[in-house]
Amino acid sequence: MTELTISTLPAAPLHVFEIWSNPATVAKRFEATCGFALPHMGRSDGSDALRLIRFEPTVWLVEGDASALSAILSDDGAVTAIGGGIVRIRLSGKGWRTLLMEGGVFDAESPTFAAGCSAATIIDHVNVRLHVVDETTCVAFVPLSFSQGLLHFWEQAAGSLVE
Amino acid sequence: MMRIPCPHCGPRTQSEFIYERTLDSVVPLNAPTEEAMAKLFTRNNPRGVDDEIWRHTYGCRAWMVLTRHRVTNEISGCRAIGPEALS
Amino acid sequence: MSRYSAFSLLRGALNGQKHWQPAWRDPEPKSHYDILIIGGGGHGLATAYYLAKVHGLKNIAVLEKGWIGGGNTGRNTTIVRSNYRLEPLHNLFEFGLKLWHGLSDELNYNVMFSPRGAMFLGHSDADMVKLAERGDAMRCDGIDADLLTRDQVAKLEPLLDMSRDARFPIQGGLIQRRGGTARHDAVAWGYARGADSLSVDIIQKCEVTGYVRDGDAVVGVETTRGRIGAGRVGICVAGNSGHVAGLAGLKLPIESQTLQAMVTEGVKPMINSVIMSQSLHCYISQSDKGGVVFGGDPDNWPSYAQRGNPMVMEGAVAQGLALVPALSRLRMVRTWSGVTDMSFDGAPIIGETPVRNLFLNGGWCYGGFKATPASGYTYAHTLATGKPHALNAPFSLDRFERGATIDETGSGPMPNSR
Amino acid sequence: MINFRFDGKVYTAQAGDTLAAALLRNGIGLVGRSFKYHRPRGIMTAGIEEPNALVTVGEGGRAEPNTRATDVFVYEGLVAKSQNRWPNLSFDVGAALGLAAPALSAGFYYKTFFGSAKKWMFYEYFIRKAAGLGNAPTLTDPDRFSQRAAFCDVLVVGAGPAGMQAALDAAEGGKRVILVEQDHILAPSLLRDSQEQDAAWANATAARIRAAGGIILTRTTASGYWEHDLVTLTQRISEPGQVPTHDVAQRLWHVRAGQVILATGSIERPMAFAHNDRPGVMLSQAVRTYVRRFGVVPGKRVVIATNNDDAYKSAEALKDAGAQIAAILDARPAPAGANSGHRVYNNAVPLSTQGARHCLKSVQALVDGKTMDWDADLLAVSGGFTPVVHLHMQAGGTLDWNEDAQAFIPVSSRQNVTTIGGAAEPQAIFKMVPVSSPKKSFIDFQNDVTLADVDLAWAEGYRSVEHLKRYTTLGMATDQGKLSNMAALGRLAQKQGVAIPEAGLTTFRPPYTPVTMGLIAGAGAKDAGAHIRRLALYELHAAKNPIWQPLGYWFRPRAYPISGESLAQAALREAKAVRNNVGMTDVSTLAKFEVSGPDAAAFLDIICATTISKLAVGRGRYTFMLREDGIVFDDGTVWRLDENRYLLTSSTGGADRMATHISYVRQFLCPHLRVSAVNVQEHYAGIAIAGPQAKAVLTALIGAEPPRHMSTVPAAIAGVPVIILAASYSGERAFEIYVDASQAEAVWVACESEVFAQGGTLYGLEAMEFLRIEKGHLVVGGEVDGRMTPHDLALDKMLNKAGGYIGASGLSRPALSETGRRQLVGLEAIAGDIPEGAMLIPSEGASPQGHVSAAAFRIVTGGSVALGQLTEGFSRHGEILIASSPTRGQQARVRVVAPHFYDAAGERYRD
Repeated sequence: MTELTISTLPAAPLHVFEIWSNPATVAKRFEATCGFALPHMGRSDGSDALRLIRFEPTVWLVEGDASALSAILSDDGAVTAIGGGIVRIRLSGKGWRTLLMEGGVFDAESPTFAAGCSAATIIDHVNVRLHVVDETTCVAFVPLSFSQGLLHFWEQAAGSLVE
Repeated sequence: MMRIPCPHCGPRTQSEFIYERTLDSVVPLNAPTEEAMAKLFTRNNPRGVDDEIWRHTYGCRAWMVLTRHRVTNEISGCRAIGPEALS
Repeated sequence: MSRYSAFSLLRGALNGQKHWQPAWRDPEPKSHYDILIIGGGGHGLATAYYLAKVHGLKNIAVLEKGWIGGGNTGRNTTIVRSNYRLEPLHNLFEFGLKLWHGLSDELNYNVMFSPRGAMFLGHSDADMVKLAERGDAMRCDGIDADLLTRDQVAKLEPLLDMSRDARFPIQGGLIQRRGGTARHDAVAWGYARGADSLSVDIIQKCEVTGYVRDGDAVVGVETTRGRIGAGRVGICVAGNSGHVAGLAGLKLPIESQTLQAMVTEGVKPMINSVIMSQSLHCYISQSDKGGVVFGGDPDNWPSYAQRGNPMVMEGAVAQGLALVPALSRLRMVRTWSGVTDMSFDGAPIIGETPVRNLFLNGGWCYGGFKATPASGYTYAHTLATGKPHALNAPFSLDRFERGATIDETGSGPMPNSR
Repeated sequence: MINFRFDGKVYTAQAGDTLAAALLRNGIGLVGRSFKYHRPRGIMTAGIEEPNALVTVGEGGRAEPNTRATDVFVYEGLVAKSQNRWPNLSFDVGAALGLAAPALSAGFYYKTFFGSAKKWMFYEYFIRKAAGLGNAPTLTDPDRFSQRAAFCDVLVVGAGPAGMQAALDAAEGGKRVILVEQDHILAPSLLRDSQEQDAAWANATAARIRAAGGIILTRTTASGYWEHDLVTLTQRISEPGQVPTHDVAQRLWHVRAGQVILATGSIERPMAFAHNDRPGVMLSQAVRTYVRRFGVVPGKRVVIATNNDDAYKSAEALKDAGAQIAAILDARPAPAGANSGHRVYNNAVPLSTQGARHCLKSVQALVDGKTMDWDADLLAVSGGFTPVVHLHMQAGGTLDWNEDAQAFIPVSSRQNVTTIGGAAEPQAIFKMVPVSSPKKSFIDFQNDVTLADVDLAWAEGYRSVEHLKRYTTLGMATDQGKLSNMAALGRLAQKQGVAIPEAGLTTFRPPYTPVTMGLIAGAGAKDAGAHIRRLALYELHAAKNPIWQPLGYWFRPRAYPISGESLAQAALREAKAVRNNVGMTDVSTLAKFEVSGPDAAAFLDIICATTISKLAVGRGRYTFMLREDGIVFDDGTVWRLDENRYLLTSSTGGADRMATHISYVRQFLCPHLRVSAVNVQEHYAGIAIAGPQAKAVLTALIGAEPPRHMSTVPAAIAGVPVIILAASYSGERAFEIYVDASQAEAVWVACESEVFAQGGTLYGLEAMEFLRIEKGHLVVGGEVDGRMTPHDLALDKMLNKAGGYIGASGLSRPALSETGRRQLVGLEAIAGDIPEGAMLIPSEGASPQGHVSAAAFRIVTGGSVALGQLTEGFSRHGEILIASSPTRGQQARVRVVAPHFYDAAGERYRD
């Protein structure tokens, strides 16, 4: 059986950092304040204290302490809390890429989908956002209302991955 | 299932996208009623190429204009639109 | 036209089936017809038949770009019913259902109309109220509709999943006992043979490529087999409405989408009626050859491709299996697609267009087959008299900008939100 | 040895046998009955094109009808049953139909069975009983089916020598490769014919492909070629009827390939002659496969009929196995087959066969114009080879005509697919024209279609190839014309007087071979793919085991019956509690959007049809939204939380639609606005507390003065930050508490204890309906049915006078303000209870002028009341109508009134 563990992470604050105007100046202000650049599309950056993962062209998902971000945006964007509606499920072990192909449509087995990459897709009718933490670990951000169902789907699929 | 070249995410399977309407049927906010209703209620519906608005709803949530042939499904263009097209 | 009967078959048994004549001629197009119908599907052929039979007109032609019955007529899931909620729709379809009940004898061609019952399942109290409302609207307009209890549904279709903890538990149903199925090819061939016997010219492999104008009026068409003059031209091409009307510079409230259907390998009888659902979008019935016929939602993006898409098909089959789990080990033997002319309120368009002498019959979405006789009859009246019949008057082309739309599902102008 | 059962008897098979090989090994020639005339049918081929040997394999919910015996590998305990015969295979009553065959020509059923539709259903009953082959299982399927995506640079279909070599080159060229093979071994043709490569080569090549990272899937069929090089593969993880090891019976692969290489070979053609459907007539390559691969010799005294060289290899194989070759009938003139060492007859074509007790006895042929006759128990025929072009054609490919091979070969395609091997270069053959009597010369063995049927279709005008197919049902059986299409096309071309390529070709449709329905449905079979959405506070509700009610994909508590109450009793108790004291309910599923930015107010003035921009901070307002055609499609509330931050709520049922609408409007209609609209439907859980004591309860909870009606304040409950919105749906003084869903449990528990302390209760959707109907509040999907304008719903006075909102121009369409529209009314019962959904008719038998959209009763004083739609309803207050429900046999006389039955002036909201 391909080695794989599926675990639900505890709830944690999650925000969206959205820019609607002057992206370049906001990017400069951000880098000056936080010490790393706003990640490109499909990438993530930062540390456990503050990590930004980009799933959309003008919106970054923020893990950690987002209190400094509103000032950086001022009138060019907005920070909004969304953590209550999202469950983070961690997939670790060598089999996570194969598991994500089950009921999926996104090429999670592609070598280009490596550590630091992010992608949003649909798995078993559920809109999930994936973030590759390292070569053997991927975190899925799943809508709360669908999370029990998807967890069950993954646990069942994990049983017959090897065939 | 088509493979749509999302300008932000690269080629992705069509199940992540949802079709909205054709580009020429966008009803501008304060358009005169006659023009607004003509755009809302009529389509060229060609048996060939048209510019269509799709959204990468289950991906990067961005909107895009797809130039697609409705018989062969050949996609000759897919461009992001609006301020969302940031670097 | 040699009459069909059991006796004619016996005569054939004795003479090695030598005495049969062609069911329809294959004439060269004449230079002018009083009325030209573009489109040789069920609706076009029915229109020609009623023009000749009811209105006694002799100089009629049907132009078909491919082979008759090759479009949606040959691609639908063969369901016949009139159980719509809104009055103009159920009155039009009921008129058609009455014609269906006598059609085989009328055409002397067995269209195998089988009133085995068309049933909507209800999966909650809310569903049952919606079904009762639909049934009450029909009954008040003299159309048969009966609520079924859980046990009556289970008796009619023993293979339905009646378990209480099913994802969509079955609470009851609404049945139209006079609804059912018919053999789609036979409808096109029956009307073609009938029309041909009343001297209608059915011209296949003849595609319309443009119109002949005299001022603002249409006086004929250009085709792949030459120019043909006409007093009135009736477009009747369903999924190709946008294209054919476009040749006259018209933009229609129609967008074409693919609608997939599929059939399983033939098995002994297992589905007795037509199974539909108030909450799920799938249609299940079993053909006389034993194949279980399946349909679901259209693909909700524009297409003329007449090709399927696994994503949408898999969704329709999942819904079917949730209702009838016994289908699981049957095998799909073939899947195909029609091009549905989705109108912007879900109702058809049968009437004149802004171009003089040019008329339109289209916008049937995924409900055209059941309307074939009613569509033919009312369009014949409209083409013969220049004015709509009472039944198709509400279905005018200009209703959209006037604001008199007929929206059965209330989902508004976007065709892909149906 | 492996034990299996066929029609109740136990037989043994060897490892690797197909069921067909095992049946032949045990001397079983008769395996089925044809569809129309129930003629006896034997095994004809060794592959997926088998039209005759269809059996039901497996038991209970796992039984698979119409399974090809040639496409199932025997496993211990396999159970197979023959089909379509009563009482048994050798004596089938249905065979009597054969006697009536002369009258039952193609399409006979269109020419008879007239009379009423009811009469047709009488005939149809018997026709349906005779039709169909196997029976569907009635028990539930115990297994699961998995679906998996895959991406590769090169997908190779067919692991023959050509396919394996192509896969090897690609894999060792650094490409991501997938190689699929229908058989359970690789390069099965090597066992039939000794070729340059051998089994050792195949195993070594497979090992090299895997070493280079390539994936090899056996028992896997490429069943469909869709758009943009997407190919669906059906993988048999367990054989039909077999208990799977990990309870997954099959897997459906969705493969997106950079390039597809088809190495699918070709299918041998039968020949058309009288009684060519008799058991004992087989295809030449199939015979060779049974002899060489399975060591089974299907006949002792063999006649071979061919129009090409390939069949001579079968003669060799049979001779080596000890069978006697009575004659080789070679359609080609001498010197074809001259030094083969067998008795060869040139210019020889089979005419007919004789048989007894369902076995072949003798073969008649026309040799140089003379008829000759041989005793034989096996007739092996080779009428040529048809390249497998199905996937190429599904991919939108084009074909060319190869005159030497008398076959269509693939040319080009708009998708990235190429064909190699036997499918691209079929062997040359001699063109034959059937000479036998058309009446008994079968071309579709399963649907019993003869050459005479093709001639009849032509005579009756069904001349396009599509008409021919549908009129005769040729090629519409489970083998989809794999053995019949070319014979039919040849006959049609002969009738049209044109070459075969001009006769036309029917459309190649998925799937290549039939696909299990359960596999197509995948995990969705259990819940129709409609996954239930669970409430954040699900556990707390479940503990009280409420009656659940579906609402879209959510399930929400409908009522919390206690001590044996019925739904109605519980709902009434709950509703009375709200009217007289205090009640609490879960409103988490409402759609919610956090709209922020300097232009947030301007944006909301576009989305909502009421004026938003004049809203002061801390204030809220009811609003509704129009589609672009002016029709009301949703309603909700707007709250100004901060200078540039608003909370917009709308209906649960319309949540996804609203999210798309908001994003579309922002992106296309006002892209310049500095605003963000974030979907926070699931971020906030929502708890509503309503009733005369609601204010007291809330004061205790937040330790401060609760906001006045239609105001909002931030606060904290049980130490958790919350937003309090003073809104009322029930008509009582009420508050909605929004809290981060991950912290909602503590807040719910605190609220619950305070409400219970006050003697209040929980209430569900049913009670909520009673409360809101009495107040005349609208419901999306009820009164807001997608057909009503603001004026029809008496909401037009709230419209933003400045215009500029979505739907403003749509509203100006003339018919929307003509007389005769349906308008919102209240209905009061004079006698009887008003049935929900009933039609409103002025008198018995009249046509409906409206309907009841929602019915309930006055909670405190009783009496049936309802909301509804009525033509010109505003001007008909006081009229008496009948609310009629013929389907439920109920009706009530009602009076038309204003749609407010409780506290019309709204005093109870204010303190």
